[in-house]
Amino acid sequence: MKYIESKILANQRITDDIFVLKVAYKEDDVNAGQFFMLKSWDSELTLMRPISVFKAEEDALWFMYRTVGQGTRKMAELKRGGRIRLLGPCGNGYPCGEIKGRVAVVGGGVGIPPLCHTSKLLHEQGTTVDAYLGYRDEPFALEDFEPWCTDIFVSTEHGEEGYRGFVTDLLHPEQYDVVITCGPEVMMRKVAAMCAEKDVTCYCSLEHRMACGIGACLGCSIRTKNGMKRVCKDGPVFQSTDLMW
Amino acid sequence: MKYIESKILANQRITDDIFVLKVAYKEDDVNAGQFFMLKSWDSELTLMRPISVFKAEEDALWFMYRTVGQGTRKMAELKRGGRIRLLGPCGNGYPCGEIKGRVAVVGGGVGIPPLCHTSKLLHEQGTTVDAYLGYRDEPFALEDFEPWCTDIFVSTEHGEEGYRGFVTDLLHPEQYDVVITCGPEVMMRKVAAMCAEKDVTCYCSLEHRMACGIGACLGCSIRTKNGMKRVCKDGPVFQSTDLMW
Amino acid sequence: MDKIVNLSVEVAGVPFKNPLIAASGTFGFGEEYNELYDVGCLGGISSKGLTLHPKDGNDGIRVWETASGMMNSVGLQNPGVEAFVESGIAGMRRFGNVLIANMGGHSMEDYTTGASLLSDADIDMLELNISCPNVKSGGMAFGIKAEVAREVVSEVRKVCRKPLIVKLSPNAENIVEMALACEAAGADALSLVNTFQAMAIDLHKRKPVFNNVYAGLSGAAIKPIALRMVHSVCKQVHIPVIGIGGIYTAEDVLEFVMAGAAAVQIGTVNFNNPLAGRDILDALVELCQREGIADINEVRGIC
Amino acid sequence: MDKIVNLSVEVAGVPFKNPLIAASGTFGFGEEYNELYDVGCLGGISSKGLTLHPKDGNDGIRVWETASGMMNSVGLQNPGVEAFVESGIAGMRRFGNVLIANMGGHSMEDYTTGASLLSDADIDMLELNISCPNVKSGGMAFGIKAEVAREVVSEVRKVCRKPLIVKLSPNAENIVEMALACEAAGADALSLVNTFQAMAIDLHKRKPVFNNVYAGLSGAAIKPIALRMVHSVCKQVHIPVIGIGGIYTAEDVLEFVMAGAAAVQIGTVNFNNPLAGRDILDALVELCQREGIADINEVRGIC
Ligand SMILES: Cc1cc2nc3c(=O)[nH]c(=O)nc-3n(C[C@H](O)[C@H](O)[C@H](O)COP(=O)(O)OP(=O)(O)OC[C@H]3O[C@@H](n4cnc5c(N)ncnc54)[C@H](O)[C@@H]3O)c2cc1C
Ligand SMILES: Cc1cc2nc3c(=O)[nH]c(=O)nc-3n(C[C@H](O)[C@H](O)[C@H](O)COP(=O)(O)OP(=O)(O)OC[C@H]3O[C@@H](n4cnc5c(N)ncnc54)[C@H](O)[C@@H]3O)c2cc1C
Ligand SMILES: Cc1cc2nc3c(=O)[nH]c(=O)nc-3n(C[C@H](O)[C@H](O)[C@H](O)COP(=O)(O)O)c2cc1C
Ligand SMILES: Cc1cc2nc3c(=O)[nH]c(=O)nc-3n(C[C@H](O)[C@H](O)[C@H](O)COP(=O)(O)O)c2cc1C
Ligand code: FES
Ligand code: FES
Repeated sequence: MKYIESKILANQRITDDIFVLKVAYKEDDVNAGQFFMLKSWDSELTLMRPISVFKAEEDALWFMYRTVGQGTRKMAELKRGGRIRLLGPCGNGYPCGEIKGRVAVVGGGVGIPPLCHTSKLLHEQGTTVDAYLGYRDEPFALEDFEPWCTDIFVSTEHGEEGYRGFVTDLLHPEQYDVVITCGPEVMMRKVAAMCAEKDVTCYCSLEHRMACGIGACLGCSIRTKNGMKRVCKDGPVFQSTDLMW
Repeated sequence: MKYIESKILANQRITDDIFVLKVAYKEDDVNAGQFFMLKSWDSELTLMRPISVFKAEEDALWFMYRTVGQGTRKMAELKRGGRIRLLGPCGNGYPCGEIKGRVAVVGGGVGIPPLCHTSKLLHEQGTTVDAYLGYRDEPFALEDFEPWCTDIFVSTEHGEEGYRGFVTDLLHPEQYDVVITCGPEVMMRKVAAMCAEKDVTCYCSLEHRMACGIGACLGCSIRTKNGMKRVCKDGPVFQSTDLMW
Repeated sequence: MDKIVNLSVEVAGVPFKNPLIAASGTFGFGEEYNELYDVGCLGGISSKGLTLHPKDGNDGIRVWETASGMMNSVGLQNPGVEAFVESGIAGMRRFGNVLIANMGGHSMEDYTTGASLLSDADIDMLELNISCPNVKSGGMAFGIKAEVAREVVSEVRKVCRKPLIVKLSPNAENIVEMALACEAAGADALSLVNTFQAMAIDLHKRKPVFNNVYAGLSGAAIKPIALRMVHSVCKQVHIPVIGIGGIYTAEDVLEFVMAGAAAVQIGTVNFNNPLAGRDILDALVELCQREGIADINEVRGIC
Repeated sequence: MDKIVNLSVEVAGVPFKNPLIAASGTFGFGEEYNELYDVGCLGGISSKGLTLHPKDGNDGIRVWETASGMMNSVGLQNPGVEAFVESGIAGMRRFGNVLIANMGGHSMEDYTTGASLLSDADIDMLELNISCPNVKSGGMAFGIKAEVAREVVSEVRKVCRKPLIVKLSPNAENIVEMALACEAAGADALSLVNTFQAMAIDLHKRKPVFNNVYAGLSGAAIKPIALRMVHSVCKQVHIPVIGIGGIYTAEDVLEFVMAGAAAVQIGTVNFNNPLAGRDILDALVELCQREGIADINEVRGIC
């Protein structure tokens, strides 16, 4: 884990409120599901913002984020050539090495981007990956999943594209050995319940407000069946059966 | 007086820490010695910053500022095409209309820029103006004074250009009907004392920390021989004989 | 079509067309800001803090910027109650909104004489500042200990024939006890908070920035503490509370109302945005529409 | 050549190589930040707040950003004194700087038993937190009224065989009285301030952000108030004071020292810049050189 200042290679709006940020990065490997704490300000904002790795290349990292508040709006103003600070890679990530057989990745909203990097790593280790991607309206990042996924199922809330409704309607966990999910809590709970019913291993990537991002402040602790866990350090990925939803 | 958002036409560094900012401005006339409250942030900084008018054209205003702290450093980052907010014109300014005969403008540091607009207005009403400009090291804005001044005397602290020492050494108040001064307090006191000795009318433009800039908060009040006065509204220009230095 | 939102509120029997009041000391007597927009659009204006006798205020630096806030040590510079009655009120009246006279004092006599004079004048409400931390003697003391405050409020109550707002200091030993004491002593409403006693040092000069060493902190920085104080006071008293402290946005206004405030005052934000009063008001209407609030009184105290 | 600057200070007989201490609760037991830089460069580290028995802390949202600050409601999640003694201390020891065990409590017995256990352990100083505002019962109460604090400090003093720092809450009714009471009760040093009790509301959910409604405010926002409190306490007590509250820069450090602080703690800034400890230290050396300060002890209390 390092704290570095890095150069912005690109920062583009891809839908109404979704942006893709590409930064120079020559450090060690990034695991599936890991994230970075980002900041593009000095102390105007107090805290850094956790954003998952969307894609990792040899010399660059990609993030995909939705502008929801002050921090992400400031990030949206960044220009190519500018600088940003990164702390990471943070968190445990998905245990790709242990995952065998067929995998479904199930994402919703800005839970989708981290599943792209995950799909790639799984694909590279020879795992078959299907993607189930649920969007509010306009899909994004679909082409980024294509190289790594066998099938891609898309849903939008009002049927703008793909299935109209929730992406969980399309999922049949029994077709998979492992299901990996990231997105709104209600979605992940639903996925976890479906997996539990069919006795399929399910990993969830949680979101929680964070201060330090590295396990020092206990600002992101949650209660699990194995005691209190820090989402930033012990997570963000947890096996669904450990969670106490 | 208005509070408006305006377009930045230019923002250039002219010496190590002096910048010139040009903004679009189509409002009423600006008096000599008036200033604007500027801000190029939302609420990251609480207060707007008072900056004097350096030059006023039909469609544009010019400011010249030194980067000394957070606010001016943020201003220095502004780019052509960006936006800035302006409140003004603020303050009383020099009573040019009442000024007759020969005038000396005596400026030091960033007290120099407002004297440029003042010299122009005086020149345009037919007054003869000499400029006495004291710099720390590198002179700036000299060419801007040239059209309006008969003689320009320059000093730098270490003799990099012009006279070596203080600009007050060059001034002979008795040669003028009115002396107008703006700059560091020690300089203005010296000028005022020299004028008092020779019974020459002297106007000083004061600096004081400001909050509202329009006379409402009494954050900039000073004690004068005529009672408490607000630098932002009753000043910034005061006749030296009113001051209680 | 945009739904109509009712923003009108009542404080101690006085109707306000909306809950936004310009805070004392940040808005003069309204005149200067009225050059920028019609300040009559605000629910009310609390005058620059008056004292019985005219005051010059403090020497030296009076305002200083801090992280998301500012400090001030104006020291109650004002023309005195009499001059205000004679020549200040008329100007404020013409705005057509609620006219609140804010008054501080150095002694019990100052307070009672001033309140009595103002009671005869054409003001709508009296806001008693028992909290200004800038005046070396007096001032501060009244707002720290509940027993002392109870005494001054009781005395003022006797002579005051206008709705009486008591403005509390966050430096009070116990803000809830203070509020209860003022309520018991006859306050018709409370306003809180005034500025927090704070300090700034000029590193290079190696000395305090302010001649008085300490000065009052205001602005967004203090909002979370102010909100807590307003919330805890609202849970205990039965008179209306005017929320003050770092209110910069329509969201802030609504949060204070949800915490229980009957109305709010905006101070420091006027310096950040001289059109703040008007802008926050416009934003408040939109915010209520977005949040499905037809009447701001609906959400008062729901937190 | 750059002049050598002496930054070493002493607090209650304990030598610190520099006045920078990581603040309790923001730095864990040092381990995580040590992955980013050698935290042994700091003068000392104050451990995550311990309690006699392990604690899970609070449910719900625990951290929330505010203007130039943040609020927290961690609720003293910690492994308990015993686990700390058995497996926490060794890790902290290896950094080679001053090891401060921070301890809170819910009852007199918790405090005395904990202090006694820690006195037998390999720690350099005990920091008694009588101020954590996050635990519903106890916690808060000890830090508000001077008489209550005097009692708990006296009892702890009897069993504590390490230099005893008492950490004060800014929510104390009277910070100077509180400081004097703790000094009289036997504290070897004071540290202040802890977080300010504050509130945040989630407008859309129409309810408080934190399950406990109130939470603690820290960060740059509170610095001016913290500086005032440190200054006023330093003027009155004769024991060393560790300044805390919104210290983000070397300039801030020097201001607190000028206000009288023997050392300082940095908390929230670690989240803004995970290398803050190292960066502020480097900047402090440069700042002292620029300001012509050969020994930081020269400027202590000059304001
Ligand atoms: C491990 C992890 C990975 C994430 N990955 C992504 C991603 O790849 N793309 C993306 O768009 N978003 C992601 N998020 C959510 C993202 O961190 C928040 O949207 C962002 O912090 C909001 O900041 P803001 O300043 O714009 O919003 P504000 O609401 O102004 O933020 C205020 C505070 O709340 C925190 N916050 C707000 N929303 C959230 C949230 N949902 N989760 C955690 N903290 C929050 C912020 O960090 C900040 O401290 C991730 C969150 C976590 C915990
Ligand atoms: C009427 C008037 C006209 C001015 N005209 C010019 C000009 O034309 N060019 C120029 O370079 N400077 C001018 N100044 C000074 C300029 O306002 C300050 O340098 C600037 O506000 C510093 O802001 P900062 O954020 O960079 O510094 P900081 O030190 O970070 O400022 C912190 C606070 O101090 C205030 N402040 C700091 N220095 C001064 C100062 N010398 N006078 C008043 N307030 C100060 C700021 O407004 C702010 O509130 C003028 C000042 C006044 C009062
Ligand atoms: C420059 C200034 C002057 C003030 N003068 C007074 C005053 O005269 N009387 C008073 O009761 N409060 C005074 N206050 C306090 C404000 O009315 C308000 O209570 C405080 O600033 C907190 O609100 P804010 O954070 O919105 O500014 C003053 C505040 C400032 C910033
Ligand atoms: C997340 C967090 C957890 C904290 N936990 C503790 C604690 O366990 N014990 C304690 O004495 N203070 C605790 N504090 C208070 C800090 O040590 C410090 O006193 C306070 O944050 C003010 O300093 P700052 O503004 O530099 O953060 C905590 C603060 C934060 C932000
Ligand atoms: S954010 Fe600090 S421990 Fe997770
Ligand atoms: S700055 Fe407010 S009165 Fe001058």
